[in-house]
Amino acid sequence: MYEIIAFYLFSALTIWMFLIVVLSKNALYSMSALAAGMILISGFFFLLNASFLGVVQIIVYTGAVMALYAFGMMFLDTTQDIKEDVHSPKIIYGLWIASAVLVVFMVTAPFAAEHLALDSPLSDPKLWDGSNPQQVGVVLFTKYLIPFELAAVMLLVAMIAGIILVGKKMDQSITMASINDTKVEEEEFHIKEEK
Amino acid sequence: MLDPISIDMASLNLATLLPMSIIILGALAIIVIDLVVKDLHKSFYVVISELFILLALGAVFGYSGETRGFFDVMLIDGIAVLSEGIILVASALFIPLALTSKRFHEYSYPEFFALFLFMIAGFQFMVATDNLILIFIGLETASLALYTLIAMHNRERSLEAAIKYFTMGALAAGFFVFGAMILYALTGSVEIHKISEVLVTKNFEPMAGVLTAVVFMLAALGFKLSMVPFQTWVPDVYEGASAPLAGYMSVVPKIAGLVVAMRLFEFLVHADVVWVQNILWIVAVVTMTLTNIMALVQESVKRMLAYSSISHAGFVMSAILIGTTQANSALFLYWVLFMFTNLGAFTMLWVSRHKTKVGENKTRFDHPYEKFSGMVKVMPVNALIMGVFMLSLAGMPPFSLFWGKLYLMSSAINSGFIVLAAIMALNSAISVYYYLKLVVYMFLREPSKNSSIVYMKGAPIALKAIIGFSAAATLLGTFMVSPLLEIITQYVKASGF
Amino acid sequence: MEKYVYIALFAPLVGSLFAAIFGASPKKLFVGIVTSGLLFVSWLASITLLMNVHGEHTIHVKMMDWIAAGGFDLDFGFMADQVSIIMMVTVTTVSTLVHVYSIGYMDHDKGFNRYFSYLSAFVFSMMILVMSDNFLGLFIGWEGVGVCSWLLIGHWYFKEDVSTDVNPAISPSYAANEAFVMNRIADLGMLIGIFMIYWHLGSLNYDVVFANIGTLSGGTITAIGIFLFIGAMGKSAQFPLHTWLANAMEGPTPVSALIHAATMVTAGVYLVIRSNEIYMLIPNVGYFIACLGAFVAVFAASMALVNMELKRIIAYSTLSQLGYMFVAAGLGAYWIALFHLMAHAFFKSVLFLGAGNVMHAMDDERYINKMGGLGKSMPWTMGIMTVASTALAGIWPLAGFFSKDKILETAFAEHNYILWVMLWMGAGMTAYYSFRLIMMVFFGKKNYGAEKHPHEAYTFVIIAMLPLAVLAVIAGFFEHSFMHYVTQVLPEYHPHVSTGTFIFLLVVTLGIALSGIALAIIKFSKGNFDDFFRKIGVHKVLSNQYFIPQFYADKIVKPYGALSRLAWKIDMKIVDATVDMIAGVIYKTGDKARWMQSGNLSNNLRWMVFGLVILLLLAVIYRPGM
Amino acid sequence: MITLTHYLVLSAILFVIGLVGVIRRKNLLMLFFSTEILLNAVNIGFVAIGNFYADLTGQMFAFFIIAVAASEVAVGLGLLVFWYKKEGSIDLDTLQRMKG
Amino acid sequence: MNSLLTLLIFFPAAAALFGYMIEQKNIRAYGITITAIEFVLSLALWLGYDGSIAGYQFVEHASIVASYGINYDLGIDGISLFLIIMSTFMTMIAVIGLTVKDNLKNLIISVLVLEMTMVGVFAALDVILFYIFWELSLVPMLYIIGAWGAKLRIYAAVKFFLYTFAGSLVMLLGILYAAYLYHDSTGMWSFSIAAWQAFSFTYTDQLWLFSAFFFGFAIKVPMVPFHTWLPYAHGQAPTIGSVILAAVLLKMGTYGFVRFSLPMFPDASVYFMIPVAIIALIMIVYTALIAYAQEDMKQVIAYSSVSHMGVIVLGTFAMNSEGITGSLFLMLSHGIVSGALFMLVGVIYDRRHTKMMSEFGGLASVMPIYATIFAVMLMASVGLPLTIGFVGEFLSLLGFFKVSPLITAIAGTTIIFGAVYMLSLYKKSFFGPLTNEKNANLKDLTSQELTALVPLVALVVILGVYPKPMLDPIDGSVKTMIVNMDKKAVTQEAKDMFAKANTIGKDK
Repeated sequence: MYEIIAFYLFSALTIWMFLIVVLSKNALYSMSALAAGMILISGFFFLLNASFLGVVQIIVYTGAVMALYAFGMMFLDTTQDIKEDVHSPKIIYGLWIASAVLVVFMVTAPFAAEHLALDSPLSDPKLWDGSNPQQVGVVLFTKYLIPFELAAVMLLVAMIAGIILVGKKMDQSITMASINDTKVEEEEFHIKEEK
Repeated sequence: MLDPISIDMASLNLATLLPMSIIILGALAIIVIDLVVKDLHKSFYVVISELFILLALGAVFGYSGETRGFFDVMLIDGIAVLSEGIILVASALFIPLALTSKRFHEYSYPEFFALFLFMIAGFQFMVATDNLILIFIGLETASLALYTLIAMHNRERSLEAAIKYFTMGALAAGFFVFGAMILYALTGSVEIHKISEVLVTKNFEPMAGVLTAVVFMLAALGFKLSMVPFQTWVPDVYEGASAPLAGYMSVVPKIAGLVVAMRLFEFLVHADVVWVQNILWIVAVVTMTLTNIMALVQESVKRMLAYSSISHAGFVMSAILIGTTQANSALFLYWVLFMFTNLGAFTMLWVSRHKTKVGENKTRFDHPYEKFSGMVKVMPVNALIMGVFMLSLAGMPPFSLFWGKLYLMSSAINSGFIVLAAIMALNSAISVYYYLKLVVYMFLREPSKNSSIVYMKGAPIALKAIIGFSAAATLLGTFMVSPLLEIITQYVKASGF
Repeated sequence: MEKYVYIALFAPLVGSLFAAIFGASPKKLFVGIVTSGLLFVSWLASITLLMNVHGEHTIHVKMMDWIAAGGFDLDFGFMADQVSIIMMVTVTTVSTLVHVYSIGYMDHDKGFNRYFSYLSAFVFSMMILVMSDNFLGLFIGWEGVGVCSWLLIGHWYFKEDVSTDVNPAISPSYAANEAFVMNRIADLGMLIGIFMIYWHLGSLNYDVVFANIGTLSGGTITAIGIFLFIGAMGKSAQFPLHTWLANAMEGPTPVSALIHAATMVTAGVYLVIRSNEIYMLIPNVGYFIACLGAFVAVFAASMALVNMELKRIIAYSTLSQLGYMFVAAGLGAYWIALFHLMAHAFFKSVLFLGAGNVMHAMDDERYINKMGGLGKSMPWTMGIMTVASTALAGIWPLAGFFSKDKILETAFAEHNYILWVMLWMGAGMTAYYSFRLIMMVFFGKKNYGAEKHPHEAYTFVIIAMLPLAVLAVIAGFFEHSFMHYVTQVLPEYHPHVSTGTFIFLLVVTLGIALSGIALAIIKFSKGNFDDFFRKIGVHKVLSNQYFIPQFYADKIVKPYGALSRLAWKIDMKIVDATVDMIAGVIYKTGDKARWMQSGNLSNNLRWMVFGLVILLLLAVIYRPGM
Repeated sequence: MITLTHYLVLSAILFVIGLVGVIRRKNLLMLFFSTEILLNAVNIGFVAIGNFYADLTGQMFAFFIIAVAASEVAVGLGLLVFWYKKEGSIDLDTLQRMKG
Repeated sequence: MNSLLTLLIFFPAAAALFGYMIEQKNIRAYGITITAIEFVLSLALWLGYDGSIAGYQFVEHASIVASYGINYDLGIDGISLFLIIMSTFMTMIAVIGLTVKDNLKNLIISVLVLEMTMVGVFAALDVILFYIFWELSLVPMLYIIGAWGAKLRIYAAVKFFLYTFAGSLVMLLGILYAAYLYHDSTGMWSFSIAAWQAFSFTYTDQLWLFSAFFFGFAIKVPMVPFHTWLPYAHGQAPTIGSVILAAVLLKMGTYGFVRFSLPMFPDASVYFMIPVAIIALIMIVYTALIAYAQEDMKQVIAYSSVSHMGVIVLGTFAMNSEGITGSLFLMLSHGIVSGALFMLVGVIYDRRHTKMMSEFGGLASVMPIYATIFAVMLMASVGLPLTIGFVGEFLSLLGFFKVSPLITAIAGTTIIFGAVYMLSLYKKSFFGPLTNEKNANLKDLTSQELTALVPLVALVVILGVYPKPMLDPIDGSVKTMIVNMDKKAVTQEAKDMFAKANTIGKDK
């Protein structure tokens, strides 16, 4: 029973929050709304007894991501409000059609649900004792080890990217230099030829 | 307390991981070296990464039949090998271009090479698995690296390109995962071979769900493969990126995407889900035609090449639709030949980079047609090579790409897609015009006086070597075709496509 | 004997090539002499053949193979049977003399050597025409003489075009082209005839064709006959393809004498005579030929009545005489046709040559009303021309009498009285206009200024003319030997008329001829008779050649030009424009399609979502096979 | 009783909201927010399905999606800041040097 | 000497490569030498050719794409033999007569490359190989027209390229489809011409394939309404370009008909016989009209060659060896004659830098030799007996007369219209008084021009008088071809038509 209430409550709130994120003019509002939405979503995870994921959600999103955004926003003056008047109604239509069609399709999901393969094998039965984090751990470090490692690489890439892009060295461009003042390059040629 | 899990290493079949791990190792090595030793000359990094790539290439061709590894996450089958081969060769051709005397911002970073290698690894994972999760992560790794590489060129343009690419990429990622979710919902699995099994047993019910999944996947891969209407980023990104990187992008990410598309869609095509066939037909045709026509009106050679590469992608997309062994081999044959020609063409652009811009709207383009006018008088050899590339792209026999076209069209005809073949022919007829436009500028116009052109000047030997290599490959394509076709067909057959 | 055939055939060619060597260089007298000499050789050879060929053993030589493809196999073959020998003799005789004459006539001409080269080339082609043993060989000669006449008419190519009222034949070059094109039209007919012969009989050699022609259906034979005759109409300038002949008078006078009087124009007649086996099987076509001939005889003569141009008058008379020949040939009296052909060749050519002298003397004055009273200054020419005219008028005992009289007799004997009446009137007209010419040129008062000093031509020129004049006188007496000779190959023919009728015809014919002469002499000895025609109002029609040239100019030449310009416009404005339009459309589409690439990121994102939506919609709506 | 369908519908709705954001946002930062929404919407779906099948793959996928989201944020913000330093604006309409 | 054909094809190409090393001022001599050697080689081909053998000779074989049946097959028969010789000969003549000064090296080199492709097209016995050379021939031509042409040269060049390229792509479709059909029934891939000629396609397939090939060939020939690239190409091209274009490139199209359309698709050929003949008629009459309306000498000749190609096409579709042999001979003669005419126009263009007839008049009196040679070529072009022009024209018309007298009669008007436009051209520019004083002291043909032109004149006469040595080998191959066509024809109509077209006298 409480499950139902929780679901509808969470859904309503999440949708509301995300609507704020999408619609509000003020970047601060929408960011805080986003944060709230994230936390609510983690609520769903707990409902779906994916406690580990719920925790991760809270930590990663509301911790890391939001912090990042906050820092980002400190760089940019968010006071400059960008007018988002949709100067062409066709966008609106496209938008509504899009959502409409999508929902329609999801409503076909129930009859999809009936055909869902209930007999499809579980990933590994012997994993079914122990708590969710344990199970996750086991699966993560056996079957999904490769993706996990790759994800690590990905995060490394992201880190490097972040560092490079925001780093000082990017401020004046060597590429442009070579395009604009021919002298630099000419010299370089001469050096080369001497060598 | 749960009992320890014991898995014997043999079953993991770690060999499947070898090429990727070599590449990643190389990347890490570069980073570490950079940490330890400051300001090494870029040539050092170039050589290092080149070597690692070649190592990986060697590792790839230890192929023996279809092997799965690591709890069936890894899948090394023929097309995986082929595509990895293409990816690595293209990269091997690309990297030495960093040895230019021209100053490029990105090459001043050791990280550039690290990121580049990571990107390769990402693509390799993408093609070497049929697990949607791994595909997704591989794709993201590669893309994130690629965005950065583009941005590191560090001009307003390249930054703009990176942002556009990134944002649309994020949306595409959304599509991809949503599609994956639906597939998961329908089949309870994220491994394509399982998915196909389940769907076939359930005889694709509920069709609506399957189609929705296909739609989202198509949208996501369509972005990677620059299918209309998901192609809008391509010209801008290519223009923003440095010329060789653009050439690289026109080859490598696409082959990765193509492989994924093959894995995802062909079982649908084979189970003749008519809808998918028709949609693919439409998408392929529209892509190759529309962008072809847009390419006609470009003033910048670089943008023209961008559009043309989209059109080529549409061309090979039809191979997936046809789905016969011949078609799939044609796809790879086409792409191998395309790789040489297109990389060559873009590199030529870059070799002939200007100081002072020429043409009507001077500020807009780096590579307007005017820049090439009368090139044959200034640098006959360059003009000749560029001309060969253009004619090859146009599908003029006997240059390499003609054979790709020939084989692809014939595969279309052999499986009854006469109309499709006719449209292909029509498109190559149209495309000739814009390729010819450049030839006309190079050979038939008088040189423009004022422009101080520094064509090959100071181009390092490596660069010349690469151009020479791709030129040779393009010129003598005729003799490559037969062996290539042997290998490719064998691999494709082996992996059951 | 073969060698004589080759000599007769190739001597002129040698001469022509020899002259051609000096083609570009200034006048060389020996060129003229050499060519004439070679023609004389050719003449000798012809005579030898004439002496030696009797009865069955005609000479037949195969030189070399020419075209062989599929079933078609043809070689250069030449034959010297009676008919072709007669033609050879005639041709060589006239042309030898004309060559000699030309040496004098072209004395001051820049293109002297060129001229002789052409002239000999013409003779060569003519010889091929008459000696070939198959239709295609004949066609070679046929076209060859056409080209040579084109070259010779256009000999004075540098004259500029003038309007038709100054000179009806706009300019030599124009006349040349007209002649060539008109002949081409006819040649097409002949080609088709040849095609039909080949595809029905599998060969083009005379003997094969004539041997098997009987096996074909009547319709086919008729068609063949008609098409061949169309060819003949062109060469022999029969109505309606006659206009070129009068304009061909733009060429040098000896050319007119040789080509447009004696030889080339009679090729048509020769063709009909040669293929008599065909025409005998189709009498109604023959009858048509006869009718056309008779019509042309009168039609041409009537134009000659009032014309003022010296050479045109003679040209028209040539036309009408050709008409006579066709009547004979059409009625099956082939040997008579041939006989008239020969006789006509002699007197008509000499007549032309005389005219040449006159014009030369009057420094190229062409209108007879600007002459008069030349008799005193050039007696010889007057004498010769008078004789020739008498012969033309058909007065006993000159050549014209025998030949023409036979034709009238034939017409009567065949009970074609209308034809006979026409020919009879024709005879009268002929007599009248010939002597009108004589009178206006040689008698009466001078109509020219004092600046002109007419003088007699060179002696050797006159000497060159004399043999022809003599022949014109005596040729008639060989009638019987001639008949015996040629009827060895040609069908015998004797007009059967009772002696009474014969006498009657004789009288009537002579009568009208004489009266015509008398009329001319009387009327023109005092003043001019042309006013009479003006009175009865036919003068305008006649002097404008029944407005036929005008008709051709307005209704054929002009529209053709207009049509071709129209075609060009179509080609550029429609056919080519369509091609360019297709390209243009594609290009424009591309330009339009660029708005998709607005370069605005959120537009791009919208495009992606849009694409997604479209696909989803398709997934909803479009459900093939379920 | 809350079935899988409810969750799917929810995730669909959230996804649509995300799309709406992507379509209408001109402020790049806020556009990134919307992309986050997209990913989260999918997360819910995955976890729900995984729960339905009693299968951990869903959770795995969701887990990795979170990782991806995080790294995307890093790169995205990097680009954003970089651009802002160059142009002093985060308005998409100023980002239109290349077109056609 | 079994590799003679390979030599013949690749010798010019190799020479072109080495050409880069030649000193600029000697390049012309180099070009002449190479083309002369090439010509002599091709003559060797003639000597080695054995007319008694039916089928292909000098056959060479090597594999290009083994798995897909694409081979390097070369070989000739009587049909292609003389086309090859003609190509090499005309190239040599054109190079001798070359008067271009600027950037001569590139020109010579591209001409040599062009020569390679031309010989290749005629020598190829593999469809793909044929297609390769066929397409490749466009490139040097594009360069020649576009770089040394007149004012509109680029437009002309691009139009020429795109038009023909588009056409041949349709042909490529046809080729692939045919290959598919062949594979379908024999179970193996082959693109060998001989194999396809032996293989009999079903009736409907033949119709499709014929149409596909027809596009490619028709645009090349060019047949109305696909001819509009030609006047531009000729009008703008430099002399050497026009000469080679008219002499050889156009012949590729008609050669294609003889080599592909007829023997591979006999039934379709019979089916399309009359439509094609009607198009040919339109070509003959319509373009002859247009030619008469031209003011530019070169355009007259350009359109006239379309008109003559009409006769060739007509003869080709006569289905009897008279017609086909005739049309093949007409290809040769038209190649020589039109080539010569274009060179002659080039001569006057070099002197006066205009081709407008209105600029001339009375040239005969200043340039007698020029006028004479022009007259000879003119007569050959209007098909005067004893010139080379007559034999082919006569035979072609003769051949088709059996099929349809009416059409032939109309087609025969070519001898009239031809005379009309050619004579009016000659009159306008050579006859009449010397009006334009610019022409007053033009110098007559130089020795160089004479060396180029006199051989042509000689050929025109010699082959006109004695065509047999060429007719025999051609006729031999054509006869065998027709027999094969009759053998593999599937429909009764076709068989009847072959019977009808080849019998003399009453039709059985």
